[in-house]
Amino acid sequence: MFKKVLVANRGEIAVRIIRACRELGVQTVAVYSEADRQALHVRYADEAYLLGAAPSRESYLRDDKIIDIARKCGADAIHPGYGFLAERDDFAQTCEEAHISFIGPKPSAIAAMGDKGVARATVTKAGVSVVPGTEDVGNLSDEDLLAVAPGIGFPLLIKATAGGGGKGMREVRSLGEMPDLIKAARREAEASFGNGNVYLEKLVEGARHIEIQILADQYGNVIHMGERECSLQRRHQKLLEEAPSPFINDNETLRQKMGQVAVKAAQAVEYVNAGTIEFLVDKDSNFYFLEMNTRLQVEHPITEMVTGIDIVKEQIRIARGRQLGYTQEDIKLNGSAIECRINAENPYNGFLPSTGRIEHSLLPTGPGVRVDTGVYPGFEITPYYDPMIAKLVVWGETRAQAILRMRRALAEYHIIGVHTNIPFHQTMMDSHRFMGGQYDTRFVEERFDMHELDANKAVNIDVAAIMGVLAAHAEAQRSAQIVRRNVRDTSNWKWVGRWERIHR
Amino acid sequence: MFKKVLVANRGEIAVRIIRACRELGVQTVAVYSEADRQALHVRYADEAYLLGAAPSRESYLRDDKIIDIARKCGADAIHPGYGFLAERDDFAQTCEEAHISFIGPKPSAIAAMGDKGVARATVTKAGVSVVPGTEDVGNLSDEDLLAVAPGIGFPLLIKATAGGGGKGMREVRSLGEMPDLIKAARREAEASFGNGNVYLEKLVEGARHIEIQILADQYGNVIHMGERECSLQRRHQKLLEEAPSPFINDNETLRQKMGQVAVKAAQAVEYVNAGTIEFLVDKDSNFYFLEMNTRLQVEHPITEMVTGIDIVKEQIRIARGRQLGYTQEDIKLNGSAIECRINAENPYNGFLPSTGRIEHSLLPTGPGVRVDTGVYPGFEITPYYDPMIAKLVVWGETRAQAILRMRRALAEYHIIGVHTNIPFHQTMMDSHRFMGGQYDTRFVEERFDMHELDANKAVNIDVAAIMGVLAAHAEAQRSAQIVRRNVRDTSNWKWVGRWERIHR
Amino acid sequence: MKYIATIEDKEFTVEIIDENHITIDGQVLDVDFESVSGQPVYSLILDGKSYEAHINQGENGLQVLLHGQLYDVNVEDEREKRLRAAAGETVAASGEFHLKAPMPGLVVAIPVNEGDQVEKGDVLLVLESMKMQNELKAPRAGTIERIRVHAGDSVEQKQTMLSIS
Amino acid sequence: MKYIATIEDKEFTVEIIDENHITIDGQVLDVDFESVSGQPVYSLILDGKSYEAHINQGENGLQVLLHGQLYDVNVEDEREKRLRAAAGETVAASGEFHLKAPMPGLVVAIPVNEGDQVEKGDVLLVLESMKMQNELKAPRAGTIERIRVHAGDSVEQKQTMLSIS
Repeated sequence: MFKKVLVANRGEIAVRIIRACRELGVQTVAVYSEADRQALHVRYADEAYLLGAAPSRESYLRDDKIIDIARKCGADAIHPGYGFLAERDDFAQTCEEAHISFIGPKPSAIAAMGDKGVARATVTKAGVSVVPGTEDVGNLSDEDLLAVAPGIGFPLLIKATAGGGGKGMREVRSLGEMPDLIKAARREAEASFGNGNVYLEKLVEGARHIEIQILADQYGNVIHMGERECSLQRRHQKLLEEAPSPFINDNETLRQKMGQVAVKAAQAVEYVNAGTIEFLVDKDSNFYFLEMNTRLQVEHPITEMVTGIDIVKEQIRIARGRQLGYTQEDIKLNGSAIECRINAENPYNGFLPSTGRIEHSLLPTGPGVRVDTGVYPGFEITPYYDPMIAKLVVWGETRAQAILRMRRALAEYHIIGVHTNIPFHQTMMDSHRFMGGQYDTRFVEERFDMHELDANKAVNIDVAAIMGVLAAHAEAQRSAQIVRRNVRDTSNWKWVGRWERIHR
Repeated sequence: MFKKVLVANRGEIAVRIIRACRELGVQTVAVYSEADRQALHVRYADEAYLLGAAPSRESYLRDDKIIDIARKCGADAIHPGYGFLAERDDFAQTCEEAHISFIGPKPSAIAAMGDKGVARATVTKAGVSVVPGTEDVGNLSDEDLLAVAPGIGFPLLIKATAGGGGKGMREVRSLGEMPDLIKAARREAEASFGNGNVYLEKLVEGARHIEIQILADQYGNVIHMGERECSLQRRHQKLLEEAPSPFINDNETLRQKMGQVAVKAAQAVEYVNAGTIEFLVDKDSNFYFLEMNTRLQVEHPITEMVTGIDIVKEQIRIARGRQLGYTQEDIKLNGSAIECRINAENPYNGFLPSTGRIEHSLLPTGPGVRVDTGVYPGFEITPYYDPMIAKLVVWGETRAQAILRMRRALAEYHIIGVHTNIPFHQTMMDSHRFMGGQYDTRFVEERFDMHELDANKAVNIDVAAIMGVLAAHAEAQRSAQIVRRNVRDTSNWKWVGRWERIHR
Repeated sequence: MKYIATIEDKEFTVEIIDENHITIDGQVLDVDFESVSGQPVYSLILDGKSYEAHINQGENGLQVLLHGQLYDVNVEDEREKRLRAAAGETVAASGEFHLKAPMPGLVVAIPVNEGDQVEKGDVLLVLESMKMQNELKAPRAGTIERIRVHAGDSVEQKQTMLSIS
Repeated sequence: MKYIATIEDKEFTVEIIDENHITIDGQVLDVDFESVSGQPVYSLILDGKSYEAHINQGENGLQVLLHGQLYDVNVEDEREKRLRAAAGETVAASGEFHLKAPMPGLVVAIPVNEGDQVEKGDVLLVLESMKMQNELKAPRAGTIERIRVHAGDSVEQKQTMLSIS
């Protein structure tokens, strides 16, 4: 096994990887920006080295510094997590040249799948269907894009070739609005990936976004681990994922067919390590290759929960040159898992990101609940990074059980100091369409809003009024009390009184 | 299903039961003492009613008040948890008479197994071996006990007939010390259970304490769910449990034999609901019935983790009159689970209980980790109740994986404000005897101490010295700073500086 | 002590009788209300029902987040209410609106110019933060009065970026 | 600033050079030391190695809980050390020992009487707390001087219950 793994990432995923290493008896090295000195990944790692200032370009994207640190501290492998350097073939290449194992696919596979145009061409050649769009590879000019668009037909999507996570993506309904949208997409792509290239893709309406997790070792063994349903998105950012998909459900034929196509796509680029093939699935169960994510996905835990397989540990073993620990026959889906991405954003104010210090938090725990997070009370949420601060994952014997468990976990989860989208997830868990599994990729933006359940709101409106009054009254009392006498702890007027009575 | 369940308990187990109810869509009612107004079970329940003052006798043992509350609020069932009223046949009887389902066995089964003497007689009749001891039922006088002792032979144990959890238990090495020990045992039994009756039992040396979880429905179906290894005890209090037992390990024949005997013992009292048969197992794999716990056990989660079955939900279903959801063939042990009981006590000072306010805590999370707890930052640990504040449970594909995972979870677990026995568990996880599964019920007290691993201590002694100096220095700087200028937050001198630099 | 709580257009009259009793619209209820952990988390036991909410001071009164629902609660005591009534409800849809940065970030674009007429919902400014571009929109129609920042500027939280009159 | 840290019988000389450098027994090391969450939890990065400890003021200096091991660290600066040396190490195994309640509880039994001779390890008092009976033992030999409580008394944390001279 490796002796020492450097984790080239931050936040919950860095913590996740450090945990896997710990549990394999492997030493861990964290790297961090000035804003992350107190981050959990720094606290949990065996070693930690400063990269630079808070902005990613000066820290987590500094591949040169990271390689340098890995060399100096004697790390024999680097895990890139997701985002940052995870899908940079040049970085994987540099690792290889420095004789440091890159825990992920070969540079050639990243390159082939990283440029969405090349990826589409490659898998098409392997006989996999793709969504209609610009097949051309590389840098299309604005004029090219405008010329090609009517042929694909509207609505369509402008997508960043280097993209992912909805960044640099714009939806176009007509040719007229297209020039401005191309500009916006390029600007965002440039800012996010340092590459402003974009391409076009037909927008399949009423589509579901379903992805297949695969694992491949260096000996040509490739298995698929079932699907994840990722249709619940906002601005092309996933918000909530489940495994298995309620759309595929017990259509084992479709599942296996998609799995086999995913394996074929991976084999087309001689893929090694963990990867994900994203498909669009239309109402008639036709499915189209969207893209391959040549890395660990944010939502990998739900697959872990239904298969019982630790994907990150398996990644490390594969990178070490081990054979896959499982065959296709070992993969049995057991029960149902849901992941809610907990973002620091205000669902009542246009989902604007929220920064600040986490003053207090109470994690949901107990049976079937897993929280992956990189934050804790006292930690400062800065504006430099992704707003995702935690992933709340539950498992249940059935989908219904998982939904009920997620409801109770969301109700238990308290985060004070920043706004979070927990109320969004609570509203979603109460939505009849979600419960029925009746949703597609447009659901969140077009047919769901936070006020949908105003009927629910009416139930407790008087309680809300009472709590408002009592809080205002307590505050007034408190102010008065401070004036009257010097109280030790005024945050809790009644409790103090009761506690004193008990101790009399 | 029930509409409303009253949970007649506090702490982590009340929270555990409320969670199960939530996930079944059942309303929950909490009861609480004055010290527990802010306890999690009160916060998480749908309804909450005050019982009385902090001491248990004035609150959680007030069966009359509890029944009264259940009646008034329309609860159709009561879950007693463990401890308090869980093994009081009269309470179960009162529930029955009030037409409130008692989520547990019938009063007759509690009575038969609750008096240890009767229990021994009953199972002996059913052909189950018991540890040699006083077969007599009921109230033995001090004189009787002293007369009978030499026949059993020393060492022996004085145990409370109404007992459990090591309370009212004393070990006797000679007749001379016996009178005082009987007095102490009776005093403790009286205080804990309101019943000072005791009995004697031969102390099997080098023994392991292994128990079998059973489930039984109202239709005569009884299944066993494998064993739990509970030999790691201090003063007859379990500290750490694992499933499966490293002693039984892959001796499937022994496991099934013990399971069948456990089922037989349960059937002997027409047992219904979840229960546990405790056995002493000697070095030659002979096993003796010790007692039956006619309730949910503290350590039930490890069985849940290796079987995938939610025991509390199953309890509720059984009480509702449902058939068992599983047959014996469904019970497959998968992987390995360990539970560490996290107690508010100081392992460096004779394990003295520690009270105070929890100022801060950081829970271990991530794959395969479950924390069941009733406390949170800001909660006050009072001297009125059991010092167990949390259960840290992990699952691993193998026992070795589970140990590695427990190590990382313990290292992640921070509790500030009270002392905890986390360092004890960390030392245990590093102990070679534990890793080898080489331990018996005397291990903790006789062959383990916190200084066993002083070699480990030497590794970081210079780091400890440096941290001590830096903390003292920071404190000195801080004091000086407060004098010099009025700083907003002096708790974090360097961080403040850096944060300001970042924001320039 | 009598208070009037307003949520949207509903009014509730809540009277604090003593530490453990209130009336709401005349009906007497048992209450036990406590803040938890010294945080803006509140536990209420109301006639035996247990509720928990986060309560924060919002711009329009208190924000009560209860069971995944957010309520804007405006609380006034009788005196305040009388004073306001006497002043003739002069809560004007007042003069200027100042667009403040909801978080620290980088101004990416300002698609409006001083003097422009804007409609409610028009994009006023694009702010990049947390790797996302956030479009800040006009809450009402008006004229762009003064733009205080430029594309490329870093802004602090709550910094006023432009105004609408 | 130079400090001397003592753990059991080992002495370490630690000099603070600046915010990011120290020497220990002459060797220079990079340090980055911070308290976390305003709690007595400290994160140290020492020449790239990351450590975390709970540090509390104990009765005999600082208690450093690091990787599941507890270290009693006595820290003195040079001046203190010189003063103590000058005073001739008068850390006497001083007069009385006062048995204080380590937690609130109920005195169950006091198996000694005033004037009794006790040995180290003898049980002085049984205190019930958290449903357990805790035997409090003599830390050294001596004579029971004064018993201030009776069986059945409730005691507060740190209340002196009896003394040994």
